[in-house]
Amino acid sequence: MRTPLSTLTPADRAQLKQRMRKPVLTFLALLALLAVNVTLGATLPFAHVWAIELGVVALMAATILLVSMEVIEEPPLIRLFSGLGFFWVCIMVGMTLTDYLGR
Amino acid sequence: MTPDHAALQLWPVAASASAVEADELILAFTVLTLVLTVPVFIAITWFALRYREGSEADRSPSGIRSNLIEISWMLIPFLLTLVFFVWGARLFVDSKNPPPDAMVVEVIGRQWMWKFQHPTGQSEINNLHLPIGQPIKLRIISQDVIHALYLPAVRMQVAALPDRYTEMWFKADKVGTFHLYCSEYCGSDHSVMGGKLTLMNPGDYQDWLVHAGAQQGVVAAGRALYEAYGCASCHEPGSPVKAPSLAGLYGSRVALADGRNVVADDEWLRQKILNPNGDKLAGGGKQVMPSFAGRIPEDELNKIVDFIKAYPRPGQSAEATR
Amino acid sequence: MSEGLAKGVGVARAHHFESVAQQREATTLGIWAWLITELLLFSALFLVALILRIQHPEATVAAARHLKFWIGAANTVVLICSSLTMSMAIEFSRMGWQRAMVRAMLATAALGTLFLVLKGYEYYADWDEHMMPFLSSRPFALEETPAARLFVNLYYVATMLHAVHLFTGITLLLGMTWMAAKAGFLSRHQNWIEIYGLYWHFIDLVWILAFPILYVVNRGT
Amino acid sequence: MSASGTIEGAAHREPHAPEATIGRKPDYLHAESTLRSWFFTTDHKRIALLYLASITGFFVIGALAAGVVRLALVVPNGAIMTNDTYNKAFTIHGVVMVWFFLIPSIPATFGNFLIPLMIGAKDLAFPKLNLTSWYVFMTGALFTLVSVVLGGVDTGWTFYAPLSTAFSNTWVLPALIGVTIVGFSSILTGLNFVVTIHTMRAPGMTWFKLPIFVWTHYATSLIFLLATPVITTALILLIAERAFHVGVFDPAYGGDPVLFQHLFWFYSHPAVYIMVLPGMGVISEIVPAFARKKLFGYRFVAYASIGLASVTFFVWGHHMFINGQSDLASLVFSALSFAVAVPSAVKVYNWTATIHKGSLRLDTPMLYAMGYIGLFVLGGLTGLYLATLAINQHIHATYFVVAHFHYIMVGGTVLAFLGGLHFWWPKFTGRMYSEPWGRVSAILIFLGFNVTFFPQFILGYLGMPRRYATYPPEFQLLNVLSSAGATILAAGYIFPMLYLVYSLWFGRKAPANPWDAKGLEWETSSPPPTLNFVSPPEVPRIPYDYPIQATESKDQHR
Repeated sequence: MRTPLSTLTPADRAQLKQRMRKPVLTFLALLALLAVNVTLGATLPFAHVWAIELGVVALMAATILLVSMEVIEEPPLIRLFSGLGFFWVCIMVGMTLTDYLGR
Repeated sequence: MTPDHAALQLWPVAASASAVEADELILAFTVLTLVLTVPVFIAITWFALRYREGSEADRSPSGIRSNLIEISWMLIPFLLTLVFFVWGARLFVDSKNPPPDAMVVEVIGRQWMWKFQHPTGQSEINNLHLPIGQPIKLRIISQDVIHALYLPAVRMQVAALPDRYTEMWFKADKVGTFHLYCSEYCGSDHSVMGGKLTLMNPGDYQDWLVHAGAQQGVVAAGRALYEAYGCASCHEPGSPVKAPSLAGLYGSRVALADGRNVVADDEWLRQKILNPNGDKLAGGGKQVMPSFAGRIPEDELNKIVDFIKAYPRPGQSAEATR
Repeated sequence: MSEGLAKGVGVARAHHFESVAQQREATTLGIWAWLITELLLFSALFLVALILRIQHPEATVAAARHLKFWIGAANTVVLICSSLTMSMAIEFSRMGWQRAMVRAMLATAALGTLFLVLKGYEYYADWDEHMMPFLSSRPFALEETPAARLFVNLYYVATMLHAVHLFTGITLLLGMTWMAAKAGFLSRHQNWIEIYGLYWHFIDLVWILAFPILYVVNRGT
Repeated sequence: MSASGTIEGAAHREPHAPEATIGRKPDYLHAESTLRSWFFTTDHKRIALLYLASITGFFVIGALAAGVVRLALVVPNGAIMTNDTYNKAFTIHGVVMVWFFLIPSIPATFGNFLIPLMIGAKDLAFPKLNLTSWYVFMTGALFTLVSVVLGGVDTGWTFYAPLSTAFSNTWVLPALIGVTIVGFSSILTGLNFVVTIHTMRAPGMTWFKLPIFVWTHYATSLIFLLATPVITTALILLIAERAFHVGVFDPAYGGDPVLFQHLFWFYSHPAVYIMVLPGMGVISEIVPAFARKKLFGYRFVAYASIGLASVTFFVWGHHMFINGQSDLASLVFSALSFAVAVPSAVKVYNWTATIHKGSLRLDTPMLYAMGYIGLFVLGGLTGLYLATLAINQHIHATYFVVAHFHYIMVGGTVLAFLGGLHFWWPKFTGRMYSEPWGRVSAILIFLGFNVTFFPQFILGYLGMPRRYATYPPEFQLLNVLSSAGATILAAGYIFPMLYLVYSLWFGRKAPANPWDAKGLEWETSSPPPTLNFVSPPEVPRIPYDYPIQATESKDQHR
């Protein structure tokens, strides 16, 4: 319909800026977090660096879920479902580890 | 439940103190089961008769607060059964902690045979002889798939895993012959992967180690191997493949396809098992036997040859090889 | 979600729903239910990776250090970019800017394809360096640590499963772009874009998890 | 289609079709009658019948395999068939019965048909997805049948590595692929149910007005969603293992075969509740209807369904006590397994309390329901024997296990399936079945079942391992008894197949509510119209609004 930027009215520009703010900020945050992880992975500065790396991953995953996938704006039911899978992964991993860490 | 008596028994023989404890546990649990189920069965039947449509019965509300009932029938059976968790767990923990002085028997499972090696070096196939009155620890491993060694007389079974050792221990207190099974499904001949567990007085066990275990056992072990490696399924009379019978083969002259005549001695039998395609037999039969090179360890090959040596000609008594 | 929609943008009600709101709620819940299954599907593989690390720490580290760390990192950047373009497509769809939306969708598909191309190159480089232990005819570079084979093979199963999801996603996206370019699409099927966007973001999320689990955390001892 | 045209067409083809009433739209069975209208239908009721026909076919295949197994075990020495034939027979029996009958049995047929009716919706949320899931099911079934036709599989339905990956010489791959594909069908069905129950309820149909049947199907669907993907992964790894020697389950490369068992049972234990929960739903509908009494403890029964579906994810390790998992894991899994007793007891005692002071009619569905309660109690409690560590060491992998899970699967699920089939048969088909024949076969099945499987408890405690083609001769008597029971059971299965099919053409026409039962599915005609209700149904004040109501605390009436 009306894509070339030059043809946009000031109102359109304002709307575009307002609408694109969140995706772009999310994008930058994800890139920054990835940069941290890649740096840590490439340099291996200290032992047990994996704990920090997994923490960063958790942040990235939370960003995508809550912001990109807009879980934060969804009704409670959807929020419940978005968390349900992760909870069940914890059950699976936790109960399996009772075997592997107990051997 | 001795294999010698084919009659059905109503309760399996318990050959150890822990087996008796397991029996007590299951009997007590059965009492609880009856306590919990019989009222339900009676109630359903009684209600079905009493409250049939059209029957004169008091159907006025009983006025019982249902939350109380609900919570009581949620919790009471649960707590009662938890007693059995604790009881079972205690016996389980005992069964996982062998005393340090236990006699160690090595157990190797393989499709489809068990090999048992006694601490003094003697080994036997499928059958296991053990002394009573002494803790015995079985160290179990598998060479191929997952098996499980199951000794019903001591109420125990443990998986034989291919990648690591598992253990089972018990202290038998009853002399007799009992079943020994594989209880983890392991392929074609799963159901014949087993034999007899013979529990003996310590003196008899020592005797057995010296005499039967070392001497007569070789031929019996060879026969077990002959069956376990599948030789029997083709070479026994009446098998569908109609492979040449091995009865009386040892020491006889064998006509070969190239016109030669050889004596079936130890070395020739060994070579023929390892490389069946060599020395084709006369008579035009098709050679279908697979090579066993690399599949049979040397000591077991010797036992099979020993067995073939002792395999009688048709007409002779077969007792010698049993 | 339905808030902030421009005029003329919306959803046509299917016959068995009572209202558009019900239909939207059902489709959103439906895709989330599907994403739960996707999460568990991949998590089981991640669990296997964890068990391998516990059982064979040295071999797993050796295998992980042999993976193409920088290609994996580059691919993560590519997918984060595609997440951005997908988010933009969703916003454009809500604004009713159909052409911009179609372009953002095409960009997303292009980035997804770039990921697959890079992945293909990575597989080629792995092959070249004898890092394909499942090929029985080809010797394995880490033959001296046999258990490394397990982790490397698990890497192939996990990345191929992810690639299949991405490939399916690109195919669906292109099909939907073709339909979305037609007039009137946004007034009937705007929620398709939202639903699809959730799927795409989630496939990104799976990679965001897979990259560190396969390439990064196992580098350290 | 033109409505009048199809009615005439249907009448020409099928002389016994119900006459079209003037002004009334044709029901879903007669709305269209082309093959195309069946194989491309999106009507949940027609898809349910597609499933019903397919799973009946698989039940027959599985039952024939069971017959082969029972035949072989008449003699102890394996003289009737080779060990390999026996192994293939029990594997086919297990694979077909578990994945192609039990798991889809009640959800994909009754659930598909009834959930929209019970909640007052026109269809499931995703009708096309529903049809897709049937095609996915049939595709998976095709692969499995190919493996059977080519020569069978001998790994057991559990597919334990490394037997299935490195040692079996049978057609394992097509069977694995088939089972993997069928998983997707389960997932799609579960997804559809979850979304439908959440979003498609009629106005006023709140959660605590839903029939327990819907609650149990909701719980089942959650298990479909949360458990099935894990076995998909496990099977994908197994396929990769067999085809490419990936190694993660292969000890030859340092892999761990026990890990496969963990992934397998993470799904397959909850799968038991996929089979059991829908049956509990069926019983919870039948019992109040034939006792003319409100279901006792409605809220507790509803919560117990969700409780069972959750607890079941914490107990899978009780299948692996002797399989080399750590002692810690065994203790934890054993303790948690006892928690399953709580929600199970809630169900059983509440059904019994519902019968108390009711006004009972012992028609066929009620006979099945009462049989179910008795057999499920026995099956459930013997499950606790197996969860007790010290007992498990003796009876693990014996016939005790076989008896236990047949009490749950056959005594539970199959009886509930047959009870539900008779209960809703008038609704499905618009015809009544023959009540005397129904009662006779219900009693035959109950007797035949017990004669078949009770001796197996004894065999198991005496120490007869399962999956044995040959066995020590002292066990022959009990095995012959069991095989004799199986023939009675088979007769009990054959009767319904005959009289139910007969009723399709010659049965009495069913009224909308032949049992005078409550629930929205009885508010519409039998069989229902294509969009289920002619006018929007009125949601009742309370669920199970039967004439007799016990005094319960107030919160349960709401």
